[in-house]
Amino acid sequence: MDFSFSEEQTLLRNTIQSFIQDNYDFDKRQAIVKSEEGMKQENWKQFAELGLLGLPFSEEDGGLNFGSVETMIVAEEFGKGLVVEPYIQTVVTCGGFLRRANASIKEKYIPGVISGQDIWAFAYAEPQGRYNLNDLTTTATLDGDNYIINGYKSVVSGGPWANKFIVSVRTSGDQRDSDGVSVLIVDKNSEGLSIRDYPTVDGSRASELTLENVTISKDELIGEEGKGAELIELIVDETIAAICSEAIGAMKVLNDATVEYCKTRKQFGQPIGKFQVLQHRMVDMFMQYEQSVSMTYMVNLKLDEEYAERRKAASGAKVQIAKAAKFIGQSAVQLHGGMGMTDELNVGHYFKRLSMIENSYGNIDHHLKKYSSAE
Amino acid sequence: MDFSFSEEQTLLRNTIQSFIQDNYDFDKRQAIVKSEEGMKQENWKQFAELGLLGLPFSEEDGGLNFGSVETMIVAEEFGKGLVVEPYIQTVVTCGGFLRRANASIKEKYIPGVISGQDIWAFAYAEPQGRYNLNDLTTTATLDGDNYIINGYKSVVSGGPWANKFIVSVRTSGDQRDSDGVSVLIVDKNSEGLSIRDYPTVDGSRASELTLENVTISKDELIGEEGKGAELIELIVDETIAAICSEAIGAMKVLNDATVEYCKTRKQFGQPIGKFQVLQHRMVDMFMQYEQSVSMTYMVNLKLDEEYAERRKAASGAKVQIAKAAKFIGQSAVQLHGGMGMTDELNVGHYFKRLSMIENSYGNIDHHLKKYSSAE
Amino acid sequence: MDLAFTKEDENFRQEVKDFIDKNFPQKLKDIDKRTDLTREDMLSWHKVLYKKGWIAPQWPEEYGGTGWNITQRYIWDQECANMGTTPLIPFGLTMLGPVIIGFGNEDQKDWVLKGILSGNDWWCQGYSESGAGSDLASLRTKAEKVGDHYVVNGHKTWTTLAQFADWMFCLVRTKSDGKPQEGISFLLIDMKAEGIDVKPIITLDGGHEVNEVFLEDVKVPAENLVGEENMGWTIAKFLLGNERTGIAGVARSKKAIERLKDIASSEYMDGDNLINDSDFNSKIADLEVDLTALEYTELRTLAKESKGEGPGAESSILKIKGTEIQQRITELTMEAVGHYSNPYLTPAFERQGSNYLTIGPDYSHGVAQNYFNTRKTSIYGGSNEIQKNIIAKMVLGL
Amino acid sequence: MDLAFTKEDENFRQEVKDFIDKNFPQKLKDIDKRTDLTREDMLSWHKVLYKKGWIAPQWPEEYGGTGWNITQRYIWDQECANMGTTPLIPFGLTMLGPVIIGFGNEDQKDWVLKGILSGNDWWCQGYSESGAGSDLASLRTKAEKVGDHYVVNGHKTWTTLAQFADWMFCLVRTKSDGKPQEGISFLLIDMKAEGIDVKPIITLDGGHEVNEVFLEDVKVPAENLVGEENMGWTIAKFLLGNERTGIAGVARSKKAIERLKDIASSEYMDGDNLINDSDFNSKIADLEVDLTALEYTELRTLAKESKGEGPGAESSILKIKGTEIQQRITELTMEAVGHYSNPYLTPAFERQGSNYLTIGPDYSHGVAQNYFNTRKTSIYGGSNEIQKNIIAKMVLGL
Repeated sequence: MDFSFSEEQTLLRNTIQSFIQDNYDFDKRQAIVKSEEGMKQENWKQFAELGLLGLPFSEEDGGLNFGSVETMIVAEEFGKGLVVEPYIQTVVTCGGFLRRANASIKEKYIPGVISGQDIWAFAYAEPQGRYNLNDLTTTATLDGDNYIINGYKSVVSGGPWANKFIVSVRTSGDQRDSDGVSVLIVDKNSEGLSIRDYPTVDGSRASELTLENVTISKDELIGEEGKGAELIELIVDETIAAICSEAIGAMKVLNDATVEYCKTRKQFGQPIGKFQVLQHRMVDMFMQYEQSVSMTYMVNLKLDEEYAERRKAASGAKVQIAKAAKFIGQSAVQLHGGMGMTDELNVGHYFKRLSMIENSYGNIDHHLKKYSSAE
Repeated sequence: MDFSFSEEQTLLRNTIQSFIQDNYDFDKRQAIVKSEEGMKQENWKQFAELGLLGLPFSEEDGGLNFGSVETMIVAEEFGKGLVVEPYIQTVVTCGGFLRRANASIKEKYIPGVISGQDIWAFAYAEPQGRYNLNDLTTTATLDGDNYIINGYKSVVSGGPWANKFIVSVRTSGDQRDSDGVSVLIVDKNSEGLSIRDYPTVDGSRASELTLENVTISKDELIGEEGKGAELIELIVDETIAAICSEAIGAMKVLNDATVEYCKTRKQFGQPIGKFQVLQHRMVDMFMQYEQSVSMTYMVNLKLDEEYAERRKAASGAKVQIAKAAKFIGQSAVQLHGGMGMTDELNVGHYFKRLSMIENSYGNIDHHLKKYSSAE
Repeated sequence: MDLAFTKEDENFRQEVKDFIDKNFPQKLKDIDKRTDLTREDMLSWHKVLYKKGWIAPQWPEEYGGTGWNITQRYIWDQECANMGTTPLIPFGLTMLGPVIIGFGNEDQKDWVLKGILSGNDWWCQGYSESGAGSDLASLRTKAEKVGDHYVVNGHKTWTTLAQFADWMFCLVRTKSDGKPQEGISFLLIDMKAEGIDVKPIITLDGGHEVNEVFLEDVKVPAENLVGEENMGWTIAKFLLGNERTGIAGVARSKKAIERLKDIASSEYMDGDNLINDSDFNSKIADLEVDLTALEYTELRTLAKESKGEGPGAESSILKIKGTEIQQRITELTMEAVGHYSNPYLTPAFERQGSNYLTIGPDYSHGVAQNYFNTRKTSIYGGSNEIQKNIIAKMVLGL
Repeated sequence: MDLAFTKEDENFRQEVKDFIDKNFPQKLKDIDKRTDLTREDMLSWHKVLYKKGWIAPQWPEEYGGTGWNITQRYIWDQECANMGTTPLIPFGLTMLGPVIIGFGNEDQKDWVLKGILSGNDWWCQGYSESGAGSDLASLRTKAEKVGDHYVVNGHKTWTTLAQFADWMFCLVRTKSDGKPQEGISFLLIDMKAEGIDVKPIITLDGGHEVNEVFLEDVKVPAENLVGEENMGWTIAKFLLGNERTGIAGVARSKKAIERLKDIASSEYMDGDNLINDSDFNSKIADLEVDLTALEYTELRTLAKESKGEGPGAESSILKIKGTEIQQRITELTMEAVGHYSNPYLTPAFERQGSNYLTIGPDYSHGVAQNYFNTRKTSIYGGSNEIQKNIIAKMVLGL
């Protein structure tokens, strides 16, 4: 067992920190969020230049062949800057699918990810499905060499920026069967695909996708037809690990800001940080953060374990992070008083991002149930 | 709406308070608990003399015809004194059955309750049944003019002191059907009834009852055969109301003792009650108490409402009281520090009683479920 | 002790229901709740109630109150919440009114109360300053007596709905030596006076509810002083006590839980409705129990009050529990709508040409914003930590 | 970063398992856990480990430690908990040992450490006084230097297992002017010395674990002073830091959760096993997640320590979270057994002629007492409130 970072990893962290410092202070971030596009293409180019977009891909595929610890470092530092560019969506989630696809798909698509040419989004959620990844009414039927897709996908994170989608569909079986789930690549310009974009409360963007007889070649299938459920669950767990990493970055900023604020803000003739009740609240925030860091390390180190162990790691981490996100977010606002309620201060924006992380890819109840059923 | 007590009710409260003051300070209470018998017959006689044992019975039956508010007052004050004599078991619970029985049972048994001659206990729980009142494997079958009872009843509160038992049995139906539940009176000396007595952690006594071909006359049936479930639920709700009343009495003592202790106990050069964290903890205890008082008033005033309203009142009150009992009990011990852990101080004994109240007649989860199913 | 409603109570309830049913402005029913209401919209229901004489149930009858007993007031609140009437603006009715009745002179009683009752005067509250959040006594906005005027200079913040206000009741410092509490006065300031500048503060949910108010050499006639000079602290505390009672919001929280249940009955989880999930259900039940307890705690407080006791520091309980419950409702509602808490759908977005109302189910719109916005309730009106300090000191004697 | 166990680690785990399996005293396996253990019972496993050289994994190798790395220590703790070995008495091994290694002279290192390792000397801790709970510095037990002796007078309380102890390490006041922290010394006192009187304190669960120790003119040789006179405060703080690390009890809490799950699998609710109830299950899962997080927090702390950093104030987290989890386990276990948490079944009760073991299921015996007893963990060893003060000051700089 070893909890230390290699020199290479520390270098990677420093690189991201410099990027944030130079390009992502709070004012710059807000300008990006409020811009027409909602992200900054220049940043995406810089990610490509820094090699970040190739992080998890094998050297054979043109990537750096880094593991989950490196992804954790990137996501954690992005979390500190509240970065909105869809790194996790494109590289971790969709990249996770692509690097496990067959040779021709890899060859066709991975270079575009690494170069920064393509942005990807994962369309999995459906209105009736909640957090059940297999609850799908979107169907694909094979017609000669093509799949014909019909259905509706909701709240596709990063959708407005994506030119490629990975879509989970049902190719057979009943609405919630794990058998019969398949994974397809759909181009943004496909006929029959209509997309409605909108901003999200945490400063990002998302889309609703309607698919009406969208026709794609059967070569765009990732994995085996009908056997996509396992793959999806694995990649969602990898995504959860990355989101948890992002969350601990955001929590760290909120905790530090709160302690700092309480040391300077005076009421009743002394810094409010001298009031014992607020001190203990900040200690509780600190403990929640430390426990979250522990679970985040753990899940990132256990992604390759056998199913039950990975399941418990991912669901356990998501539960801890969600609880901490709520507690730290709410407490930071409360301790900042009126200032914490304003749009002007960064605190509320970290709180909003953490609030969305709380429920993303399954809320506390969902993951407690998954945790206990994974024996 | 009116939340004030009548003069008569205030007089009743004063009477009980005098009794506690004279006969039930903590040392006297501990002497009773540690005595061979575990209760004091003399106190029981005094209850009879004060008319308390006849409180809820109609004047026709020789009682005072008082309502639930008077019972609440008695139970609350008994709670302040941690009274162990089985008043609720005999008068509220078993008395509740008796006063709803037919004329001949009333005539036969109520005078013995009012005079203090008989002590009663309600044997309803079974090892597999948990808090489901209808989950019964104890059976009674009619054989001519007699019921023959076979089964096992667990943790019968006040059992060692009782000479009469009211027993819930199954006369037909499946193990958890509400149809087929009946209520029978069983004398302590019945052949085939074996009783094993033991102390309980809160200073009371209880018994295990084994019934092997216990034969009683069918005249000992309360209500209609097979239709006992509704009656039992009603009387358990009345019992819950009384136990909640007892609990708010105990909570009041704990809260007052804690505030008092924190005002006098010094650490780091000042009374520990000056530490803001402990102040807010005591404020939380106070709020839990006030919320509990509110729910206790409410349930006692709603016992005669239609089913759904009574159900929500009783289950809601039990949930609030259980939460408050846990929080106040644990906090009182914590704030008393090492002293709170000792057998010598009264605090631990109130904590223990409140801990048992938490789960008696159903714990929080049980009553949350009952609450939401009562639409 | 008795919870029963009398025949008269039931008649009263019917009268209230009928009245609301017939008179609640149609336009308010139609207005999309997600759109910001105009000043006139906000006042339309007020004016109906004024005409009926039901605008100030909490005031003594002689000043325009209704003369209702606590049961009637309870019924009124219940039915208003049940029928979803728009909340009234509290600054005049709940806050300033009782202050003027208790501390104002005859002249003030005349014009101020009339203006509040009729809805002609919209009041806002000039309490908080950026250097003085929960620590009101450290305020620095200064009023200097010059002839028959006060000249006010300073800066107020978190001033709710100041953008609509005609008048502001304002705490100002009239003496700078001695204990900080001793040099405070209570002034009524015309918002149209020269030197007043109102700047919006946008809150984290994107809404414009609160403002900064800058005062530069604002001339305020001396007769606009309420009570004596330097007795403002007493008035301020009296006012805060009143503010807390209303804040419990029991009836509206009940309604919000009903809405939450409706949502949970529409949402799906693993093929069943969310409302049938035991974990979710237990959380709702737990919340309902807490709210019921608060309801009876409030009734007990009102009953005491109606006998001339209080509102003492016990009303701080109502503030703490009331806001905690409101916050938990918004939290659970956000949880209930799942993925559809994410979209940030605003009228501005619609103006860009997209019909946002068709994204996600109707009930999901604005739930996240509402959750974010409701975090304020444990901060404003004396933070919940301050309320606990008050209980510790005033009730527990610590 | 890496969580993998090496081949050597796995070999070590097997060795540990085999050793425990073969050498854990049969008598301890047979002893009914609900019976008070005798002094000899408590020491029997200690003596086996001493013989093997595995008694003090946390000590440096030169003083009798095992030289294990943190992974091996983790494996050792895990397997001891898995196989249900009796906990070792911590006063010598965990508390005093490191103090003597860090502050003792050569002579003390010799006799004290030997006595601890062999189990010949049973130590108890003379810290708390009735006037000084969490506020250690205010202690009043006095030691006066008279020739080559100290004469000690005073009163210690909450002294765990003093009834079995041969020796007590004791904080005494050797100077009464100046700051209270400055006049404290650390003495080793022979419990057989004249003037020592041990009186039991019965706790609310009915058990006898803690005691009062009265000291009247107790003569203590001057060579039993550890470190310098008046530097006891430094030593005391060092010791408390060590005490906190062990207190997390992760491996044993894991075992206790396994037991809780077994109970929930045996208990019934509405015809199904309690373990299948979603609400109950979620509570267990929640607890397991919290414990897993604590496990990794402890590992991170140990990893830091092994690099010579800490144990800093971070170890207070281990104490707070560890005890909270222990308390919640006992709470849920009591909840799981339902009605059968009520019986108060003790050996004394059995001696009265009733076979208490036949009342309720085996696993229900003592669960309520255990719940009551475990409340102590958030009070002793520096209350959890004090731990939070330490973190606020030392880590957050507040």
